[in-house]
Amino acid sequence: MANKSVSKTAGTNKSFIDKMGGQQFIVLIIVIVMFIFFSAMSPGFRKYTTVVSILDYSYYIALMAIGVTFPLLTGGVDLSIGTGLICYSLIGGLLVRQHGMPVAVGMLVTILIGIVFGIINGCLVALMDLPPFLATLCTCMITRGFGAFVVGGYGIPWPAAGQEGGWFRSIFKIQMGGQNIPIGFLWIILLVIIMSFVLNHTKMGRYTRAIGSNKEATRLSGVNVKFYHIMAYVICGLFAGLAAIAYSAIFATVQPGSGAGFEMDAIGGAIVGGVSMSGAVGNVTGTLIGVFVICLLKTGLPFIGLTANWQQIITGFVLIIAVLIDIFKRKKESGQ
Amino acid sequence: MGGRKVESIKQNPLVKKVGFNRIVLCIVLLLMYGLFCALTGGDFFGMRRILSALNYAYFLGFLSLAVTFVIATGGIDFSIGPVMFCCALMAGFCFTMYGMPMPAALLISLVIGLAFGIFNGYLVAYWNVPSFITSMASMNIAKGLASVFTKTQSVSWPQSSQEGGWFRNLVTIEDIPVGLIILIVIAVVCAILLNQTKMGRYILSLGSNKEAVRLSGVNVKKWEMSAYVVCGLLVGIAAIFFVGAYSTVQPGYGDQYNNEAIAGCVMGGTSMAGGLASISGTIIGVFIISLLQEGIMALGLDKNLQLIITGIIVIVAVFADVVARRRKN
Amino acid sequence: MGEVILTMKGIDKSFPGVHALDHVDLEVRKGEVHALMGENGAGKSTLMKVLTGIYKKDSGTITYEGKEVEFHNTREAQDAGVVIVHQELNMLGHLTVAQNIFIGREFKKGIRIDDKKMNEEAKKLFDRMHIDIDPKETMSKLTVGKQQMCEIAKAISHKAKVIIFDEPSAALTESEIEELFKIIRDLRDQGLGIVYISHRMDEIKVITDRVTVMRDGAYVGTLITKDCTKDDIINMMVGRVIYEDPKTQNMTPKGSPVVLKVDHLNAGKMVQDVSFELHKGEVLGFSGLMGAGRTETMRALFGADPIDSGDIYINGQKVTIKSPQDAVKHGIGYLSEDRKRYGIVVQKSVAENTTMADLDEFSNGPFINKKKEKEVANKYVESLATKTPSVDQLVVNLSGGNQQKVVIAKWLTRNCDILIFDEPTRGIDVGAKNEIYKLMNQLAAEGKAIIMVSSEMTEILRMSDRIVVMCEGKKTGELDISEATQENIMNMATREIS
Amino acid sequence: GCGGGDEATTSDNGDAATSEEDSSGGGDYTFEVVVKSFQSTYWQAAIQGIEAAKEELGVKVNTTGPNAESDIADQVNMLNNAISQNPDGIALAANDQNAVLDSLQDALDADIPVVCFDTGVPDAPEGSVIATIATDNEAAGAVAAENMYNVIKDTIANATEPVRIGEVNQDATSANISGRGMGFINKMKELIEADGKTVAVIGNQFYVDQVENNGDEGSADVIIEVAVPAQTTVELSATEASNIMNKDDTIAIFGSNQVTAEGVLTANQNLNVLAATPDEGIVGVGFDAGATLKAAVADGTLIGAVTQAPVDQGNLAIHALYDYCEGKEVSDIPTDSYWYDASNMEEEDIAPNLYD
Ligand SMILES: Nc1ncnc2c1ncn2[C@@H]1O[C@H](COP(=O)(O)OP(=O)(O)OP(=O)(O)O)[C@@H](O)[C@H]1O
Ligand SMILES: Nc1ncnc2c1ncn2[C@@H]1O[C@H](COP(=O)(O)OP(=O)(O)OP(=O)(O)O)[C@@H](O)[C@H]1O
Ligand SMILES: [Mg+2]
Ligand SMILES: [Mg+2]
Repeated sequence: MANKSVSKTAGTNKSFIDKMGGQQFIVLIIVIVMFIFFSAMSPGFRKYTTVVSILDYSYYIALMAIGVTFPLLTGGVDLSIGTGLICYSLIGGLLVRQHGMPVAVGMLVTILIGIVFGIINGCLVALMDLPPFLATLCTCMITRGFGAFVVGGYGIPWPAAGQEGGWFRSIFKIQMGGQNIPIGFLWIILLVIIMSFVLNHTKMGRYTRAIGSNKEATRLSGVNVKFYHIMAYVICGLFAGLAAIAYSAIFATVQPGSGAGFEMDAIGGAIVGGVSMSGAVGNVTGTLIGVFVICLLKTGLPFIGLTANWQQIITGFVLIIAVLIDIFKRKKESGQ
Repeated sequence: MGGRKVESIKQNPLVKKVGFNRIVLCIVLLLMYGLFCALTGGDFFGMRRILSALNYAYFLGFLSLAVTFVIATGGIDFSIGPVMFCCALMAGFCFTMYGMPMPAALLISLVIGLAFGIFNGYLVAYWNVPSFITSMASMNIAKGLASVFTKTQSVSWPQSSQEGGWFRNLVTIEDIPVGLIILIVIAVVCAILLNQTKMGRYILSLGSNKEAVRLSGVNVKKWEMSAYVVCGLLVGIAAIFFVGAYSTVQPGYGDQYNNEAIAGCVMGGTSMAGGLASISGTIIGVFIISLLQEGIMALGLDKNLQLIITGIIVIVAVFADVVARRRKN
Repeated sequence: MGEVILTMKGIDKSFPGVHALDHVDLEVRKGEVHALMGENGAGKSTLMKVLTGIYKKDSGTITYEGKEVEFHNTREAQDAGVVIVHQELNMLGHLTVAQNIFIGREFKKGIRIDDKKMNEEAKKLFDRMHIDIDPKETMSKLTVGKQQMCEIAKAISHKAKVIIFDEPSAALTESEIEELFKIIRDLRDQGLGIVYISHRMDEIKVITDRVTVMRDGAYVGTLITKDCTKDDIINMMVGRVIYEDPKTQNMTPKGSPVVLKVDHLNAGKMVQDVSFELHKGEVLGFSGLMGAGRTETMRALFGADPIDSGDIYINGQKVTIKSPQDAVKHGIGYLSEDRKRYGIVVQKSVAENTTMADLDEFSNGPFINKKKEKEVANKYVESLATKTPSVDQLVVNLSGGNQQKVVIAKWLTRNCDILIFDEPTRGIDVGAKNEIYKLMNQLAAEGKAIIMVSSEMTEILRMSDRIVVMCEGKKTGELDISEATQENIMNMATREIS
Repeated sequence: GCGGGDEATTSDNGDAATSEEDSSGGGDYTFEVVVKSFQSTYWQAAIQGIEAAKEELGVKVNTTGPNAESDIADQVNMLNNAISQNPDGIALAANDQNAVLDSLQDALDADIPVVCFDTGVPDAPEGSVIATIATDNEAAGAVAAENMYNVIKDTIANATEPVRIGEVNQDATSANISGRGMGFINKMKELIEADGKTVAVIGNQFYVDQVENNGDEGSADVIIEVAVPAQTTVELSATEASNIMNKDDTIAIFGSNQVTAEGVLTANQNLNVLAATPDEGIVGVGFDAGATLKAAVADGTLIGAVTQAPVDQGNLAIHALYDYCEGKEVSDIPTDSYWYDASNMEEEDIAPNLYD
């Protein structure tokens, strides 16, 4: 995919900042419209608890999406985050459940394995020159198999709230006066701010974009392209590890063999939020907004009385429409 | 003009024709078979195992062929698995619930596949929606549509002895692998389509540089869409062979086959960047995957190992290709 | 000229099927501008890529500042003071100008990149070069010429001792070239060694001190520029003298019919109210500065970009052209200026590219007649003297000039009546240029109508029967060749700007 | 016997071949077990039972299963593979009743006896399945309904506005789940109607269509809402549960297997609505066990749950195969399901079936 982006020489007469800001804005409006629509349609949706539910289920997707923004910006992709998430969580959970390790150690291991697979992906792509789609498709299969293999195929429940070690669930949600406070959302916002900074004001971010814009030119400029290319995947792996913890904290049991398809939600969110599949264009704030479109569809549609199956159909169409709006907008712009 | 010394690359004509990569894959395939025979103490030897492995190879083969066309244009299709299930579910439901005759059901499967192909192709080619998004959308739509249509029921196609069960003869008659013959015939048709016809030439060329082909006065939209249409039709065929071998499909699934189908295709030398595709490679790749799946099971090993090993083999195969190309340059 | 700073001796390099460099020598001194000349595919770029560590040499030695060196990547070369401005633009379209210039060596404030300081430094650099570019502008929004200037600014900003310019002028306007020469002289006076690659003979005489000529990957010789003539150099490059004078009179047969009439064409802001006529057997030159909108006009005419208003008549018939397909159907062929992006399909063979526009002619029903395809491809490889091991070679492996020939072959195969050549000889050496000129003349004589867009004045004067001049999207003049001079064309080309 | 076979699950094929020859002499049998998957701990418990039987009888057992219960094709492959090992018998928990029919015919042709456990295969070729050892799922669902009704009976009787009872079923395809789901619905409907109220069942079409004399949603006193997630995943089950539990008129909810019951608990982590009585919140009932569920029952979050007897089932399946090989008569065995709550979890006949 990356080679499609090379040599975007003169001729594109619009600023990419405009374009990106533009799409973010459109998507933000879509989120708001959807929210108003669902609220109008369903009394259940208007409740505080619903908002908390949507947030709850959005954490792991949001974390994956923030991470995968980096490979996307290099013009690559990481398809292994979904099955990876389950794999990391299974292994971390296994240590806690079967080997009696403290939850903190389990969490650390979860993140570390995420980073290890990030390094593997990065090496496959940057050192061995495999197409990112393909390399991560393979690690997708490998993590899916590996996680299930290590735990012997059994589902792993992380400690429940109230149990020994259950404290980690309150990283994402604390109770105060009988109400749940979704503090996980604050973490997400914090991470988005940090990653925005990394992307826009550090070498790491600069080179990530540069690689997506023109890898060869970046290399010829004397940048250690391999290192930074690997790092994009490492960040993605790190965030997949964090997502694994969010997932374990929100849901009771982690089932091996699941997780395929999570990456679609995350990547779809990023793209809807304005990240370009051909690299260099996009931002983590956009990604976050895009993720909310996906999550609203996933958690919002059931509230207006649609069965799960209609949800899927509608999700499909909304995805296309979100992208089409952007395409038509751009067409109109360039037509002038 | 000066007489530049132009050395042509010396290569065995056979190797050149078939491709080094594919020869290696064939050897891998044979070695794997030998290895499994040895490890299982000869139990693996014989038709029964091969037939069983072939069951898996049929539908996967058609899926892989299907996605080869899309990948050749530089696109990607993650909806093949779910669409295959959607075809099988809706067509099967027409047969079991609405009492349609079997030929009509088979036709419906193809038509649904085709419809998704047209849908994907139209969005990608005419409206410039990234193929990743289109396929993600049609994956959701296929799952949802099938669930709504069948009321989330799984659908079982008739057994050989039941009415309409004759369609299983497409897969095997007694111990004759009819499906293999059909797969090979269709693969040959695909190969001709890709290498000998205008359509194939344009598909591969636009996969490599779409703008240049457009400026040559070619209707690139039509040809790009045609790749997705062929893909859809092949997915419809895959659905028939899936139920021919495994009878039952369940709504809401199918994505588990995407990766294996794409893996088979890429293992055989089709480039994810587009412009480069090999049908024979795809078929060999699919055989490797299905043999692996059968072999792992025969050894009594974990199914998960198959995923891991497939992943590693694809990485090695593609890396070998990368190295070979690097050495050339 | 000072002491020797860089010596390359017996450099050898092979690609599969091509012996690109055959024991080539090169010596660069401090304070000189050293021209590297040779036909397309002679190996100039390859030699420079070997020097800067992009390719690994097979054998030979490189001595730099008295020590034998081997750079493994551009970073090492840069750090040692050897910098290259590449033939193909190497820019990051999504980043700003300043970010491009300082990529890989950003100023930092803690872990933060100091974008402010980078912008200031870039501004200083541009001021020194007397060019007006906003460092905060996104790179892809600049014209090709300005992008090229940024590349040069980037090279200068390194503390370089040797700078290599690989065809820097190909994308620059006359005035920009003037600026460039000033900069180069400045650098030379500071004692830098400069390698200058170009196909433009005039420039060589103006700017360089010595010339090294290569032919077919081999070293031919080195000359002192002021002691030799243009012909000497060309002779060394191609082994024979070829030089032709400008056309002096319109060669179009009297009363030949109008095949193409463009009436008040508007397309976007770069094509405003353009009208012209094209006769059978005529070569119509389109002159103007870069960004004058010539390419846009041709793309609109060809259906590659949408037309806002205006009419197109072919052989007196009004036609609608909405896509390149329509244009090709009406017998128009378009040779784009950016062959990498719009001309060739790099992953396909020479033969496959040759028949791309006319595949129907080579098919029986849906099937392609590959034998016929190869025959025709071979015919054009011969008649255009394309350097390729065989017609099965992938186009990606050909040198720039030879790629251009493949694109020409594509349109010749299609046998179009109206041919648009947009910068047909950009980056093509004299020998090959001559072949292409001959071909164009021959085609015109056969009764084809040709539009030739070119930024090279000599080319316009030599080839055109009539000349249309454009400036800022508008047609500013039309001249018969008999009345055309460099001066009055430049006048029209800058009419609105000044 | 082959002694303490710790490694039974990985017994290699060389041994299998020899034991086959021995088997004519009696005693040393090899059995293949194909389970639905290993995803939920339910199967861990079943395998415990199998292991116990294996040690007790001194037979060899190979256990396999696909990655997920939805991988029907994989399971068919595994079953075919098991048949081609030519074991003395096969114990099967089929993911799909129809997909395995051809394979069962093959087993019959190869004279390999098959025992179905956990799930029956009603249309199996005559003679291929020698015994079915499974829970009566309709009855199990009914048990859940009865126990739930005891708690919510008064609320329903006193309600002026319609009230809602939720049911989350993992799918509409497997006989177990649909049996349980319908068992619950039918029993609940029967109980409510016996008390003179009207019932409407809404939601998933498959379940709604099976209800006889379904009431009208607009006028019914009690609405039973059936939700089925698009896929059998934890997060989608939780979403469906959340949706029902978020409605103001919901008084009770039933998750009909481990995954969906955990979905109910996940939703509750956020909503905090589960309670012991309808006055305080929503009454939750689960199915199966597992650490999470057990904890929830123990602390009263769920008023209780129904558990099957996976350990017994696994054990009995192997015993049935053994008996058959020894020439004894075998027949179908319906295994029990038990209602458990905080008060009886420690009891002797319940505790062993409450796997983690
Ligand atoms: N990566 C490569 N692989 C194979 N052949 C190559 C490669 N790069 C260059 N060549 C060949 O080496 C020869 C020298 O090419 P090079 O680009 O150095 O020519 P050049 O003198 O710069 O020509 P031009 O004036 O057209 O830029 C050509 O025949 C070209 O086809
Ligand atoms: N004012 C402008 N704003 C943005 N882009 C411009 C502007 N002027 C020119 N360009 C771009 O610069 C490139 C050169 O312009 P164009 O091709 O129209 O000029 P031309 O007369 O054909 O010159 P040449 O063929 O020598 O490049 C084009 O791709 C055009 O889109
Ligand atoms: Mg060159
Ligand atoms: Mg131009």
